[in-house]
Amino acid sequence: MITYIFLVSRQGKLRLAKWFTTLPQKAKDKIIKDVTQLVLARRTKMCNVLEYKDSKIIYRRYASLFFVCGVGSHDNELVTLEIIHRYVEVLDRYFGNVCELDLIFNFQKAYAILDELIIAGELQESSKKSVLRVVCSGLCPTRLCTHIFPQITQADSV
Amino acid sequence: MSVRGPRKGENYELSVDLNSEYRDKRKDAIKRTIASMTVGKDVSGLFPDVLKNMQTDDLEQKKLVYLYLMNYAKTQPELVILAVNTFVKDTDDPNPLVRALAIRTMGILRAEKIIDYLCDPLQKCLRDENPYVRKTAALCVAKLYDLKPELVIENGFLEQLHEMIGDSNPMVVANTVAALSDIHASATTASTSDQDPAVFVISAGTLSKLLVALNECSEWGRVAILSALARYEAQDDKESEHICERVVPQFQHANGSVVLAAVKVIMIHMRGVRREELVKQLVRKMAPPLVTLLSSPPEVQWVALRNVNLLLQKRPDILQNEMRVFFCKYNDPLYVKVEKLDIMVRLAGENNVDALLSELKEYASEVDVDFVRKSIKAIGQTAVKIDGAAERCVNVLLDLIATRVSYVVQEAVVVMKDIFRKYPSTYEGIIPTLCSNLDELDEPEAKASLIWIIGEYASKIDNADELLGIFVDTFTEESYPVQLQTLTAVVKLFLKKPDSSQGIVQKVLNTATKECDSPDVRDRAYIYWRLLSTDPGAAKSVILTPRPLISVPRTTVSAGLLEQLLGEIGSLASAYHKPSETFVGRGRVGVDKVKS
Amino acid sequence: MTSLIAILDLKGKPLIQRTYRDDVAPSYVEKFMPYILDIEEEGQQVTPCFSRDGINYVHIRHSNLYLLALSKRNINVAETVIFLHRFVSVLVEYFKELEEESIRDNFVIIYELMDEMMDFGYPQTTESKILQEYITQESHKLETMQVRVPQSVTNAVSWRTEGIRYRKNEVFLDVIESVNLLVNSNGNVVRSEILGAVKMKCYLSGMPELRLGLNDKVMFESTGRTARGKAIEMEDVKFHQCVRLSRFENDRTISFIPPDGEFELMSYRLSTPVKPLIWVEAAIESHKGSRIEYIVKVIAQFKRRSTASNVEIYVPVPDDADSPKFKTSTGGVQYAPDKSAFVWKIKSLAGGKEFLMRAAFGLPSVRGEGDSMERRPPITVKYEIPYFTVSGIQVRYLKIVEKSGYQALPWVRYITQNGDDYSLRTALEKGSAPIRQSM
Amino acid sequence: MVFNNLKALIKGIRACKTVADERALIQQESAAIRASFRDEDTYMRHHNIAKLLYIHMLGSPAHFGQIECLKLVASPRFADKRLGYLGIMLLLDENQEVLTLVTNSLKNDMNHSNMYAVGLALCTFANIASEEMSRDLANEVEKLLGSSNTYIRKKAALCALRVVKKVPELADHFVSKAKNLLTDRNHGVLLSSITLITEMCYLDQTVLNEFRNAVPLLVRNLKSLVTTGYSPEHDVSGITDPFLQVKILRLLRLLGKGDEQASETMNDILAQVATNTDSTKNVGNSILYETVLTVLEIEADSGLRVMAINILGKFLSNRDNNIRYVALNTLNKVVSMDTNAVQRHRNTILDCLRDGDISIRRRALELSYALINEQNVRVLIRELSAFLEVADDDFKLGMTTQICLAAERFAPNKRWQIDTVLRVLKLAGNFVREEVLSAFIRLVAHTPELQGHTASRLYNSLKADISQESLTLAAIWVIGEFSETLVENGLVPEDSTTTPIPVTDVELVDLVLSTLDSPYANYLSRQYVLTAITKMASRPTTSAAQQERINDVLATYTTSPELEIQQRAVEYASLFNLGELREGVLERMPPPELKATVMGVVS
Repeated sequence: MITYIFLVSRQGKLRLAKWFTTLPQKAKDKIIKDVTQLVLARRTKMCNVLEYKDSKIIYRRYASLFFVCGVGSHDNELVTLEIIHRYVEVLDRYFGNVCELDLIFNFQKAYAILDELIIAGELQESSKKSVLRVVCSGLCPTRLCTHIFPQITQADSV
Repeated sequence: MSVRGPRKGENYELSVDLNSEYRDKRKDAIKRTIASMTVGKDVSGLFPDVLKNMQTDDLEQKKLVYLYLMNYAKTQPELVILAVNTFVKDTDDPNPLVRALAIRTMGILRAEKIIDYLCDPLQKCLRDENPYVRKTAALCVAKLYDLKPELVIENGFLEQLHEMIGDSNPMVVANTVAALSDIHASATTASTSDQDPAVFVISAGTLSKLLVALNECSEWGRVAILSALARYEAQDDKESEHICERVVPQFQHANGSVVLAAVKVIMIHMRGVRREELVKQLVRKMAPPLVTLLSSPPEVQWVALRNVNLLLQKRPDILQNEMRVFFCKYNDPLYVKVEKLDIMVRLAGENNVDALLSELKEYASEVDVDFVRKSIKAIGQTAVKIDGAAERCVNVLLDLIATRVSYVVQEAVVVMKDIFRKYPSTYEGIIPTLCSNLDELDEPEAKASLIWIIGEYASKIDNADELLGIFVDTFTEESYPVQLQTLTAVVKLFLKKPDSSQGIVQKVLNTATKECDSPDVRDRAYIYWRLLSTDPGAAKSVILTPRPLISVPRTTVSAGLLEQLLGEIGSLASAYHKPSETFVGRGRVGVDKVKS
Repeated sequence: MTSLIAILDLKGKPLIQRTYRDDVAPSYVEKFMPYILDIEEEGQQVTPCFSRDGINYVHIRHSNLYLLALSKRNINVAETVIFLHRFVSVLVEYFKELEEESIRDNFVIIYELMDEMMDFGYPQTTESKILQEYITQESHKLETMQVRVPQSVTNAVSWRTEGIRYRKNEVFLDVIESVNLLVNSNGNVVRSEILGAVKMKCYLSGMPELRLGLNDKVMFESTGRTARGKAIEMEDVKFHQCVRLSRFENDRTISFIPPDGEFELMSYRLSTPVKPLIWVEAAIESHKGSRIEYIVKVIAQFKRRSTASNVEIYVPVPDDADSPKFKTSTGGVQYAPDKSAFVWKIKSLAGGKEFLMRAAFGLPSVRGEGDSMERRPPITVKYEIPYFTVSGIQVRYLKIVEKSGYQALPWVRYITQNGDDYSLRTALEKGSAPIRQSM
Repeated sequence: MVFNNLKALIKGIRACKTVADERALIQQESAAIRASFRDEDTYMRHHNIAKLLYIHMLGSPAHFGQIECLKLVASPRFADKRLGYLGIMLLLDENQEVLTLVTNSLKNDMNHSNMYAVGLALCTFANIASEEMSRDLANEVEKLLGSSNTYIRKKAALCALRVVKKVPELADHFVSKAKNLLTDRNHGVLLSSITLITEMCYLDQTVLNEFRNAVPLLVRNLKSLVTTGYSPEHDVSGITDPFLQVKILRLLRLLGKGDEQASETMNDILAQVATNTDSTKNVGNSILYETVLTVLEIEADSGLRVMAINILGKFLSNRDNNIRYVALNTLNKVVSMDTNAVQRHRNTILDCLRDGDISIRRRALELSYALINEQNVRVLIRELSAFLEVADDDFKLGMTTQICLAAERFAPNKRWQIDTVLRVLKLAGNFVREEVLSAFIRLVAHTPELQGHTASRLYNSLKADISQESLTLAAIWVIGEFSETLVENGLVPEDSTTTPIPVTDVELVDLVLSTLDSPYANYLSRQYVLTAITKMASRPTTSAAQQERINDVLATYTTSPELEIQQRAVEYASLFNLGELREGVLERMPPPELKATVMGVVS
């Protein structure tokens, strides 16, 4: 399973952090600090896997941001890269050519989107369309203003 | 959000601009090139384009091109040669700034090709009418030596440097001394024999020139000269005294490295001073500037504290009455606080121990775990050091144990074991309190300490066999220090109460010899076993023999090393408290390097 | 013998670096941060210098930057560390603030300075006034403006250029004493010291010879003269490099050719016990999970004819305190969450007076992680008392001789202020000293 | 300055020029937020929590917002509820007491009429539920597992996963429902329920056995994914739902392991996936990789197995570093079943030891340990020792351990084994485990014919270098134990043709004592030295003068504050008074019991 996922800028600034495992804040801070240091020092041609303590770090850079995932030592590194990419695709579709600033100013939305993709460290939905549909009806700002609750839309399709 | 590679042709654009017909555009392009270089991009490919801009009367542009050359000369040795002409020409420029810049830069290009062209201009610059050029040229000789020592020898540059010690300008003298010392050090490292290569031997004549220049030159020059003075071997005690007297005023210098360099010279040459009166005076004068160093930025303070620590190991009297200045400030960085603790204990005496204890108690209630532990350790050392204060220390420790904070309790137990070894039968009353914390202990040192206490006072602890039994049961899972103490404690218990502990002693000896991995623990167990089985009476006389009281050692390094480090005050070695062989080179040290 | 100097950001990324000797590869700079993380991980202190793999890493911190020097040899680390600090002060004088941004904006001039301040690993000129004479921020072209080496770079008098002219020749002397003090929670003064400094602003023509006379006890004793009034015993006197040290060593004469403009002529230290000029005590009552209350008293323990100005008393409060309520008859109180304290400011506090204030804060019901041991920072105080020196130091004369024979007037000011560590520890909760209620 | 909303705050923070300014601004804003909380203004609460969560991400404490998040969750506005749950997930975890107050809100919202509200509650539960909460809400989760709404079903499945992880015995609640979900047509539901089933199978053997009969169903599911053509909803670069494929493959692995029949059932589909999946892109490779892992673990037929190993071979020569990494990682598992298949790639693997990427290096190293056998032990250990000299410090502890373990297992002879360990001690003596050192001493004690040789080599090595801790300890112990042999026979030369070089008791004592004064001396080495010199003093080859010298050294340590040092010094010094008895007590130690070296954790 994915134990945590965080987004960090090239300057080492944290943009989002989600933990699927229970750790004291100090331990979380340390992991983010250490892993950021390791990831930022990697050169472009190196592989996207890093070993840190007893876990594996899968990361990928998109423009100025690094998407970093901590996974167990028996997890599939390659499919984790696809999960990261899937998240980026949804963000991109939602924000329309997403950039770092979008994620800074709308970090709650970035969390909400992540919550529709991954729960308890596991992927819950493989359809981009389903995620986007939920995210748009649940997050649409105009609806926030006009309705107390978004309209119930039956998300079943397949 | 897609992965975008670096813009293609960035270097190409630069290359176009570097060749622009407009001078401003070219200069701007050089700046951009340097900016790229600064952020770590590879712009070595622009070498020929940048080089074209070297011939200019814009000094800033010239500096930028030189800067570029310094960075990439090594990767483009073939092209560097194209720059030689301009360099040589620049060493003839009417402006001394340009002459110095050229000779300074040439010296660090480190390209074989250019070195041969360096000697002539260097020759000239060493004799330049302008001292700024001369002082730059002096260091350039050391640079050349680093590259190709034989060229320095062949061209007689060494002799020339020796002459320049008598230069009328103190800055030139200082750089000359620095250059000679640098060459001397390189030659010493390179030489295969143990003999001093005698590159920079300081004669009595040189000495007096140095002493004159010392008072006139800049702060950094003083450091260089003082370092050279430290190497001088005085002829007799008169000369030692003379040097000390001439150097002592440097204590008043505002630059801390001048002060420490002066301290070094004094510590070395004081060895030759026979007048007790003068020695006392020197030591007395040393204290105030050392204390003042504690008002420096924390990093400087730390270096000073490390050196003060060494000085106190040799001469505890230097700062006798100054303990309070070492009290920790709330905002001191931890590395400073830790050093101060050690020094405070060194300075502790009957007269100031109350103030010290009250401070240590305060520190022991702070947040940082490491500092708290070290403070408790310091309380223990104070107790061992000052008999009259032991009881007050023990009371403070009892207060701390009552907090029941795990690491505080454990450290206090460790410390109590030392107090018992200094005052064997004084504090037995608190043993039950200590034993009641047995379950809380999870650190090897704390466990080992409590086990030792139980073994030592076995005859007074009714359930000693029960308590020790816990550790015998888990023997193989414990760390070696705990195993060792368990072993000894059980044997002691057996010698004191043979009837009730036959079984437990057999068990521990069996486990230690059969199941224990460590050869050291096994050896210990066999020694006990053999003793007990051949002659129990002898065993008693060996194992229960009265131990001398422990004492806190005055030095933390061997006597020989201490002398060596005192001769290197201000250096990395004296900051680390380790001989330079341990951190210079590959860190492999042969036994012949050990100073005892 | 520094091989390389680099400036790094807090993440360990090099912003600019300069190699002075070839024996250490620049790539070692990138190892600095990982090593620091390793050391922290091992639970050890990161000291200003450490050695790894045959390379010595010497560093200082300046706000959110690291300044790092690397070497392979057993260098004079005192010199290196002080040089790094000097490098910082030069950069600060050039750019006002030394931050990542100012480094990126000024890399050309920083390279120039690095080239001029150190050669082959040996410190050279580090006086920013001198450097500013020939390394300027405007670009210069040789043909239009001849930049020359200021003679002072290599002169015996390296701190002053010849040919300075002023229409009015004046000297201003400021004698500033800073008091450092540590008071224990039981109200005892644990440590105190006075750090004095004589600062000068010199606007004098030519190459003047100056001589400064103080009521220095040692000098009076050595010359056999008796002082009119009190003489003081300075413990450690430090001088600007312009002062002739051997002369001072011989007969305690302070003689010098001053640099032009502003500089610190000398500093001294006295560790004679000082009565706290401004005394503060606080009674603290804390109800965990709901509120915390303070009663603070300040007493001006100096003569009635003096007045302290800009008194600021910083009383620490828990990081997560909220809804401050203050009550005081004098001055103003503010909550300063960025310092985890409240500040009681009194514009002017006359000698002999005393005042009380009360403060109350709410505390959240939920406690933060790792709050089991509470930090107890001390109360700190800032103040200035003009026309007064604690030590009693006095300028007896300042003689100015220049060959052109002009007359110059010296002006003298005295001031006493808090040092950078004027702190009073607070007691553990209940044990704090009771305060007489008078509000 | 107080900022009205999140956007203003973020702008304010971004405008800060220095870290210090930023910190001050954040602390002031935090204080303002704390004060504002006291006002109980529901409208401001939303803004305050949003700001606080941002501040929290920047590393500042936010515990005082926990209760406020609970209040938001209770709000009738959906936006408040959503932010409240986000706050709860970010600020709370299962170890905090405040969490118990959340249970009721979760229960209410799980029964909410709005599916998004239910979704929020489920998401929160699945991410942070504690053991207690899992027990309290297991029934709700079970109920929702049967919801008609796929959005709720898939989330409920992952809530069930959380419950099972926290309280394994509650798995019974979900087994039958989960089985039904396997026929669900929604990919999200399938994905989540397979995850749940995998976890339950992993936790409980009986559940696993029960799910073996689901293999055909899973195979069908996988087959339909592989064979359906382009399906836009689930397509990733031409492959249909790789995420689900990987999940199914993983569950199949668990079910096929140790079960011939189940393995037989999945044989064909695995072969089909292995042959037909496009290996030009990462997506395809992620599936191939998972397939290989499954094939290697189940009772696959040999043809399939060869196919899997061939895929790994291709992976190893791939230019993509990720694929190479994965190959090195997986080949480690193959070594034990088919050494030759891996040995074929030996040179490629050894080349990877010098790769610029530490991840690749680390995997290659692990793999090269596994490659060592009787035939190649000399060559490989030579390679590894050469690498040990240049390796990062991080690697050294693992390397010294593995080299010595391999030497113990595969040594052609004792002499080679001793020399190998000696070389390790010299090259990286500061990175050696206690167990390795003990094993070496054990080896020496049981090899009487080489004790002279070993002692001589250690004597010379220590003389040349006292900086390597384990070398020092080994040398001190061996010289202490065998000083007689050295003095009587001299130093055994490296090559057997030359004559031994004489060595005196003085030289031995000199060497051992010099380690006491060395800057590398520590508590442990001092312990070793005291015992060693005491042993030496009792041997007939040590002169009276040297015995006296040793006695003096012992005396100086009798006041040592180091506990064990003082104890030893005092005991050993008094042994000197015992005459002949002393010699008996200190005679050669019996060799330790022979056993294989066992390591705690090997890394």
